[in-house]
Amino acid sequence: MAQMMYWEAIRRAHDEELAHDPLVIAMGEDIGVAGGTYKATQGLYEKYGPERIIDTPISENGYTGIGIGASFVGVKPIIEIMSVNFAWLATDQIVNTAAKVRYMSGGQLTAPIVIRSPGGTAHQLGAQHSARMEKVFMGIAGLRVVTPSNPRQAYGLLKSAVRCEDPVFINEHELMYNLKGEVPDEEYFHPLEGSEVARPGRDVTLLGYNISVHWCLQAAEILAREHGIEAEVLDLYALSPLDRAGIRASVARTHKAVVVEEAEAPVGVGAEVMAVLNEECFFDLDAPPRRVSAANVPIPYNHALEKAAIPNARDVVAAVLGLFPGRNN
Amino acid sequence: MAQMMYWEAIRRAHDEELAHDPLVIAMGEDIGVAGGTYKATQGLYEKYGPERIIDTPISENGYTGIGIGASFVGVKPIIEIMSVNFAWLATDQIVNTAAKVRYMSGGQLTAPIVIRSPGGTAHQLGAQHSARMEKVFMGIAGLRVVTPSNPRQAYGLLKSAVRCEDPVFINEHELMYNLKGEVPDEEYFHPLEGSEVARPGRDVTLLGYNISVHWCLQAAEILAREHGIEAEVLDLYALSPLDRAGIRASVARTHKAVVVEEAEAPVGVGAEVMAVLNEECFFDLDAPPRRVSAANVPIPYNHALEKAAIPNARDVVAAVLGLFPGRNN
Amino acid sequence: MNVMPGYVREEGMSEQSTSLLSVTDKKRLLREMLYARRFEERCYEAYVERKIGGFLHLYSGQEACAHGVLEAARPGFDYVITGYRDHIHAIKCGADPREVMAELYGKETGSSRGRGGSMHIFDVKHRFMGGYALVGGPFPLAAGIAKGIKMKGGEEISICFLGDAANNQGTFHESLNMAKIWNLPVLYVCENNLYGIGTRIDRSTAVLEQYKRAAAYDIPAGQADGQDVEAVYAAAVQAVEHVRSGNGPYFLELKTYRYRGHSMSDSNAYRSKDEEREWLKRDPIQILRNRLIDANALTLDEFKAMDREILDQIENDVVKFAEESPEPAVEDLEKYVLAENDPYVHGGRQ
Amino acid sequence: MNVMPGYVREEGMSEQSTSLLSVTDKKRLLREMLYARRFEERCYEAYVERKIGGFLHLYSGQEACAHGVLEAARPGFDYVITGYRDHIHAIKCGADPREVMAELYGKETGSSRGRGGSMHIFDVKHRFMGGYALVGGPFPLAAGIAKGIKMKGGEEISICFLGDAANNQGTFHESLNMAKIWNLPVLYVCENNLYGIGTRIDRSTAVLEQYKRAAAYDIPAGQADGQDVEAVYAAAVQAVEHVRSGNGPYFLELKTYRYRGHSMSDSNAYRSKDEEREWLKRDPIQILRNRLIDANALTLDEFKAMDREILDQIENDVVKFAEESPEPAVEDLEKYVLAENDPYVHGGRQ
Ligand SMILES: Cc1ncc(C[n+]2csc(CCOP(=O)(O)OP(=O)(O)O)c2C)c(N)n1
Ligand SMILES: Cc1ncc(C[n+]2csc(CCOP(=O)(O)OP(=O)(O)O)c2C)c(N)n1
Ligand SMILES: [Mg+2]
Ligand SMILES: [Mg+2]
Repeated sequence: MAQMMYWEAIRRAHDEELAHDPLVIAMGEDIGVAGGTYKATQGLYEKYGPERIIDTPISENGYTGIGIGASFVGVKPIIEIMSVNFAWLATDQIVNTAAKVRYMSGGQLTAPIVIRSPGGTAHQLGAQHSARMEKVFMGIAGLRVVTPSNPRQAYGLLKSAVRCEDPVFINEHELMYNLKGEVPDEEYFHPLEGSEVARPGRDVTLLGYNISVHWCLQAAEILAREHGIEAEVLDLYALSPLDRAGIRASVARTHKAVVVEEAEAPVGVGAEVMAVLNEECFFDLDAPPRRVSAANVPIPYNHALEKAAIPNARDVVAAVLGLFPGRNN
Repeated sequence: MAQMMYWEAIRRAHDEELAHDPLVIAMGEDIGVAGGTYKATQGLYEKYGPERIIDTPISENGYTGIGIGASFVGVKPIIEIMSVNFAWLATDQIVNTAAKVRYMSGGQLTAPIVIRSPGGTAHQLGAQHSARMEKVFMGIAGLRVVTPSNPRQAYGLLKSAVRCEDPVFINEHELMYNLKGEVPDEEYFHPLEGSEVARPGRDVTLLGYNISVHWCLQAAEILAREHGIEAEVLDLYALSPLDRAGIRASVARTHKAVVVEEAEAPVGVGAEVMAVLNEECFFDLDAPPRRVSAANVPIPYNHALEKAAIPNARDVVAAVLGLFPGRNN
Repeated sequence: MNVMPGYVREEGMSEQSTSLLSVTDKKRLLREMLYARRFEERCYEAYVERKIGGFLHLYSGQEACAHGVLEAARPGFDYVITGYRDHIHAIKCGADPREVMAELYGKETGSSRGRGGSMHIFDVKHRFMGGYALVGGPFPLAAGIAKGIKMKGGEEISICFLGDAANNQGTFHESLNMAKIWNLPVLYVCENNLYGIGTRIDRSTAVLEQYKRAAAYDIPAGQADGQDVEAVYAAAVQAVEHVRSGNGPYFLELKTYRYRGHSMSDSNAYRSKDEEREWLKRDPIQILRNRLIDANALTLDEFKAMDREILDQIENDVVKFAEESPEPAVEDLEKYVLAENDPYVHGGRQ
Repeated sequence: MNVMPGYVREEGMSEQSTSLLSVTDKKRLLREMLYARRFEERCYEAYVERKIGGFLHLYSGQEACAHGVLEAARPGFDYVITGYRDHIHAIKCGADPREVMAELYGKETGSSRGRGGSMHIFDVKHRFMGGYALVGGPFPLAAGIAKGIKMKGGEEISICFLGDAANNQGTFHESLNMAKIWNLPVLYVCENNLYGIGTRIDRSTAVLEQYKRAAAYDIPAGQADGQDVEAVYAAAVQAVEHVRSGNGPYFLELKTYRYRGHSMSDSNAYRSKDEEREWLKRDPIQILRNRLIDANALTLDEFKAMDREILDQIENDVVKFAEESPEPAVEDLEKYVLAENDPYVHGGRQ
């Protein structure tokens, strides 16, 4: 197994899928000649040419709609939206067309597009470049939403998303493109549904996704080392549909749950997971599940404020300790 | 107290606010000469003229942005988006500008706009005209979201929203414009925060908002009549910020909760309310809270399918009975 | 600003060509347009009888547009997409009128299996790629289909029909720009009926001649009398030829008028009876009928017989089919949300 | 398609007028532009030293645009709005450079109290209505401000500066159309620097001369050499006069070039050193300086002294202020999300 960076894994998935099917294309702002803001398409313009690696104008709703239209006739577009904050502009086509066309055509048409976009708070990018949208897309019937926490998932989820007949939104993260990890040498398709136990444990379940999986893992280390608490970390790489069975199975063992999200709390992933916990395993819980979320603010530029706005491993530890009143120290 | 229809109440609020402040304007598609799709601005074009009652082109992001820009210099725009499904097109300006400008300018600028839009499933309007967005706007820091369940609220919430310095999204409903109810004769400003007990009860709390308040009230009738269960109906007219204290107070008394929403469940109002219940009164609950939601589908055109997709009072009754195993009959 | 209630020939408008269509073709077109009119008017009745629900947008008055353009194209082969006023475009592409009517009735036999309704007719086997309810939504979709055609190397073109008011949506601007820079085989047809719901074009739009807006994207454009199917046809022949030959997008404006309200809930109060009367004088069916009669290619009796036959067919075949078809099963509510049994959902293992 | 690396006078471009500005004005403008250059280059250093975070977009090379246009307007009285490349527009409107620098340092004394950063400079007291990071976002905001001006009956105009690539966003189309039909006092200034990040204009845009796109909205437009502040000024005088006199919107294209990468993370690999060299020959500061020297209105020594004085001021006043200012208090994290104590939140009772 090779070590590779998150961006390299995404680039590899692009490359393999482009080579595999001449109807796979990539499109987005500065993905071609410039190689992509986060290098996800580096070198592919030279390899596959301008008809397949398409630099778009700054027209998010337009080019997303063009990708969707092309997908109606067999093209498999991988659409990059440079920052998820710009994806608001394309929600009309994503939500009103891609998510609904299969249903409203009675199954005749589908929009097998992939939309990749980094979301989340990076380094002081300010309010208009630091927000997240996974909770928005998760709430839309007809869309799949996945979000890789490591290079293996980044590679395998993109591969499966390209092949899948449904529109898939892939939520990446600015801060994770340089993350290193193992990726299988052989071709690998990651499931678009389910969850993964990133660390087994028996005392509490930490539910994370994308970057927050890492905070959960760090928190689990601290909890084990400093508090003797063995936390299980469940990686919810699929946000829609959510893995209700996986969540139930873990919490049925641990009886406690903390869900960790980078976004502000209202109607977020945390809220949905808490609702699922109530529906699936209320009587298994021996303490109220908690959510660790961002402050409910637009993200500030100042570095200290920015850090204060976003949760971290220590916040997760604190939330867990709140569930173990005896061990608060 | 006069009886008036929901649309008349909205129209009255427009009229009074337009008369009160020459910088109040209304804008939207067909709101002027044509009087508004749901008559919310009927007759106002004739009264206040084209500079203040503005028929816009079909340019949702553009005219919403124009309203926001005007609000920067003292104008108070009431922006109608004909159907909330079209509001996806304007989310860029609503989310990226209106919600964030106060924060990112360090408090120098604010966007005191009102956006009114009907959302929800009416009569067979199909997938692209039947969706809801309150859960989307609720998740955005910097926006207020309110949603009137009756003419009094429709009148008073719009009045307060116009005067308030924050951007306010008002979620109306196609099916409710002809609803009749009492509205105070004197001027009335409804609070933009809080909740109202629409029906007191001691056995279970039904949490609804907008149209689902009515399903809750019908369900409460049935429950009282047929099952001897006294349900309290809590009207969450303010969705953001949510009235955590009001929710806690009611459920602390009833120990049971069912939240009812017209939208599909994932990351919805129901999820958020369940999260709040877990955070505020987990140990008060003697049964898992439940959510009654739409099927997780784009809304079908066929009438029977459409009805099956959307919850109703009987679904609420069934959910409540699930919490009272003895009285299932 | 004065929007002419009657038709005025504008600079840039194509000359009508009488020689292009054979008499047989013209008679067939007359029948098709009459059929379209009768179909729409029957929908009106069914709506009043509450057999049809939702929003219903009728095409009466605009028949020459879809028919003239698609006559010049290859319906069933070329891809067609449009907005919510979509029944007739679908039928001209080859959709079975019975299935279209059944869709309006919300039946399982409908074009979209009763899930779509009037605004969402789809008939993908005839390459009618759908009616969409978001104004401006089809602009990029049509360009995308054209991108697909180009990649696959086919002879098809992509044709997008939308209204005048749709041109103020940002997607118009974005799509035309991309269609041009990527040289996509897409024909944009603007059916300029002077209104977007109740808002007259001069109150929403800075430049009234819609074909002029294409210049901002260096896209060649033309304009034709949308009430004269032969004029539309002549202009469309050039337009289609341009696009099919690989010259990139083309924009064709057709000046037309809808007789009925925007949708069934519209009172038409925003326009004058005079204006309506003026336009009725230029009825596309009458224009063609009279021309055929004047040329001794048709008698009034023949026309009336044609009409009776159409009415009969619509009533006893089309409507009957819709009435008698079954509703979708409520158990199927959750069908068609996502693909069924897609192996990649589970990592590619079948 | 061949985008000229050097500047070429285009049809429609305003003639440069030498008589409009006094020598005193020109010398002040030279100082302001030099100040702008030094300010931006000092930001560059501070970024490399990690004193400034986030995205940083510098204005070097484009100074004549903001200065020429705003010299013709009334900074501090007219409303100005722009994108993320906003420091210099803010300063020319009257913002204190110390506060702008403090903003970049994320300090409580910054223009936006450290909450905004480089892309979100605001100075509302000087009617600088902000820098926005969503490309195309300011188009409608500027029209909206103009709507407010019009309603209040003031003499102000609204000025929107954006780049060439922004013109492909749907908001451009929507906003210009509405600005025209509502006759709003808004001046759109397009700083055409030939690139949107790494994408050259001919790869994203069907019509290269941006001023021509205004015709689609019947908006009068002009074009000027964006490297020559006097040419910009002359064109802007006409543009501002048009707008301020109640004639509605105007569109002014300025041909310019940015010397640095799009932002600090950009390698500039997509363009040639030759092209960059060609443009450096037309440096706006050098052009004006040489013209003043040629006219014996300035000596090279005076210019050098001016430069030293500016460098000193930036270092010992501006940067010092930023360095020494306090950070925002972390307890204030949730300030400025919503209005404080708004009585209507509770139904109007204070
Ligand atoms: C995005 C969006 N905005 C608004 C509407 C409401 N609406 C439906 S049709 C229409 C007018 C469209 O006029 P035009 O494009 O001229 O087409 P016509 O109906 O005249 O054929 C409007 C405003 C919509 N369906 N979608
Ligand atoms: C809506 C949106 N899409 C994309 C981006 C990313 N982006 C930032 S600047 C830029 C290029 C803008 O170019 P131009 O308008 O010419 O201005 P310039 O930077 O050249 O001054 C892009 C694509 C963004 N910030 N917002
Ligand atoms: Mg129209
Ligand atoms: Mg540029």
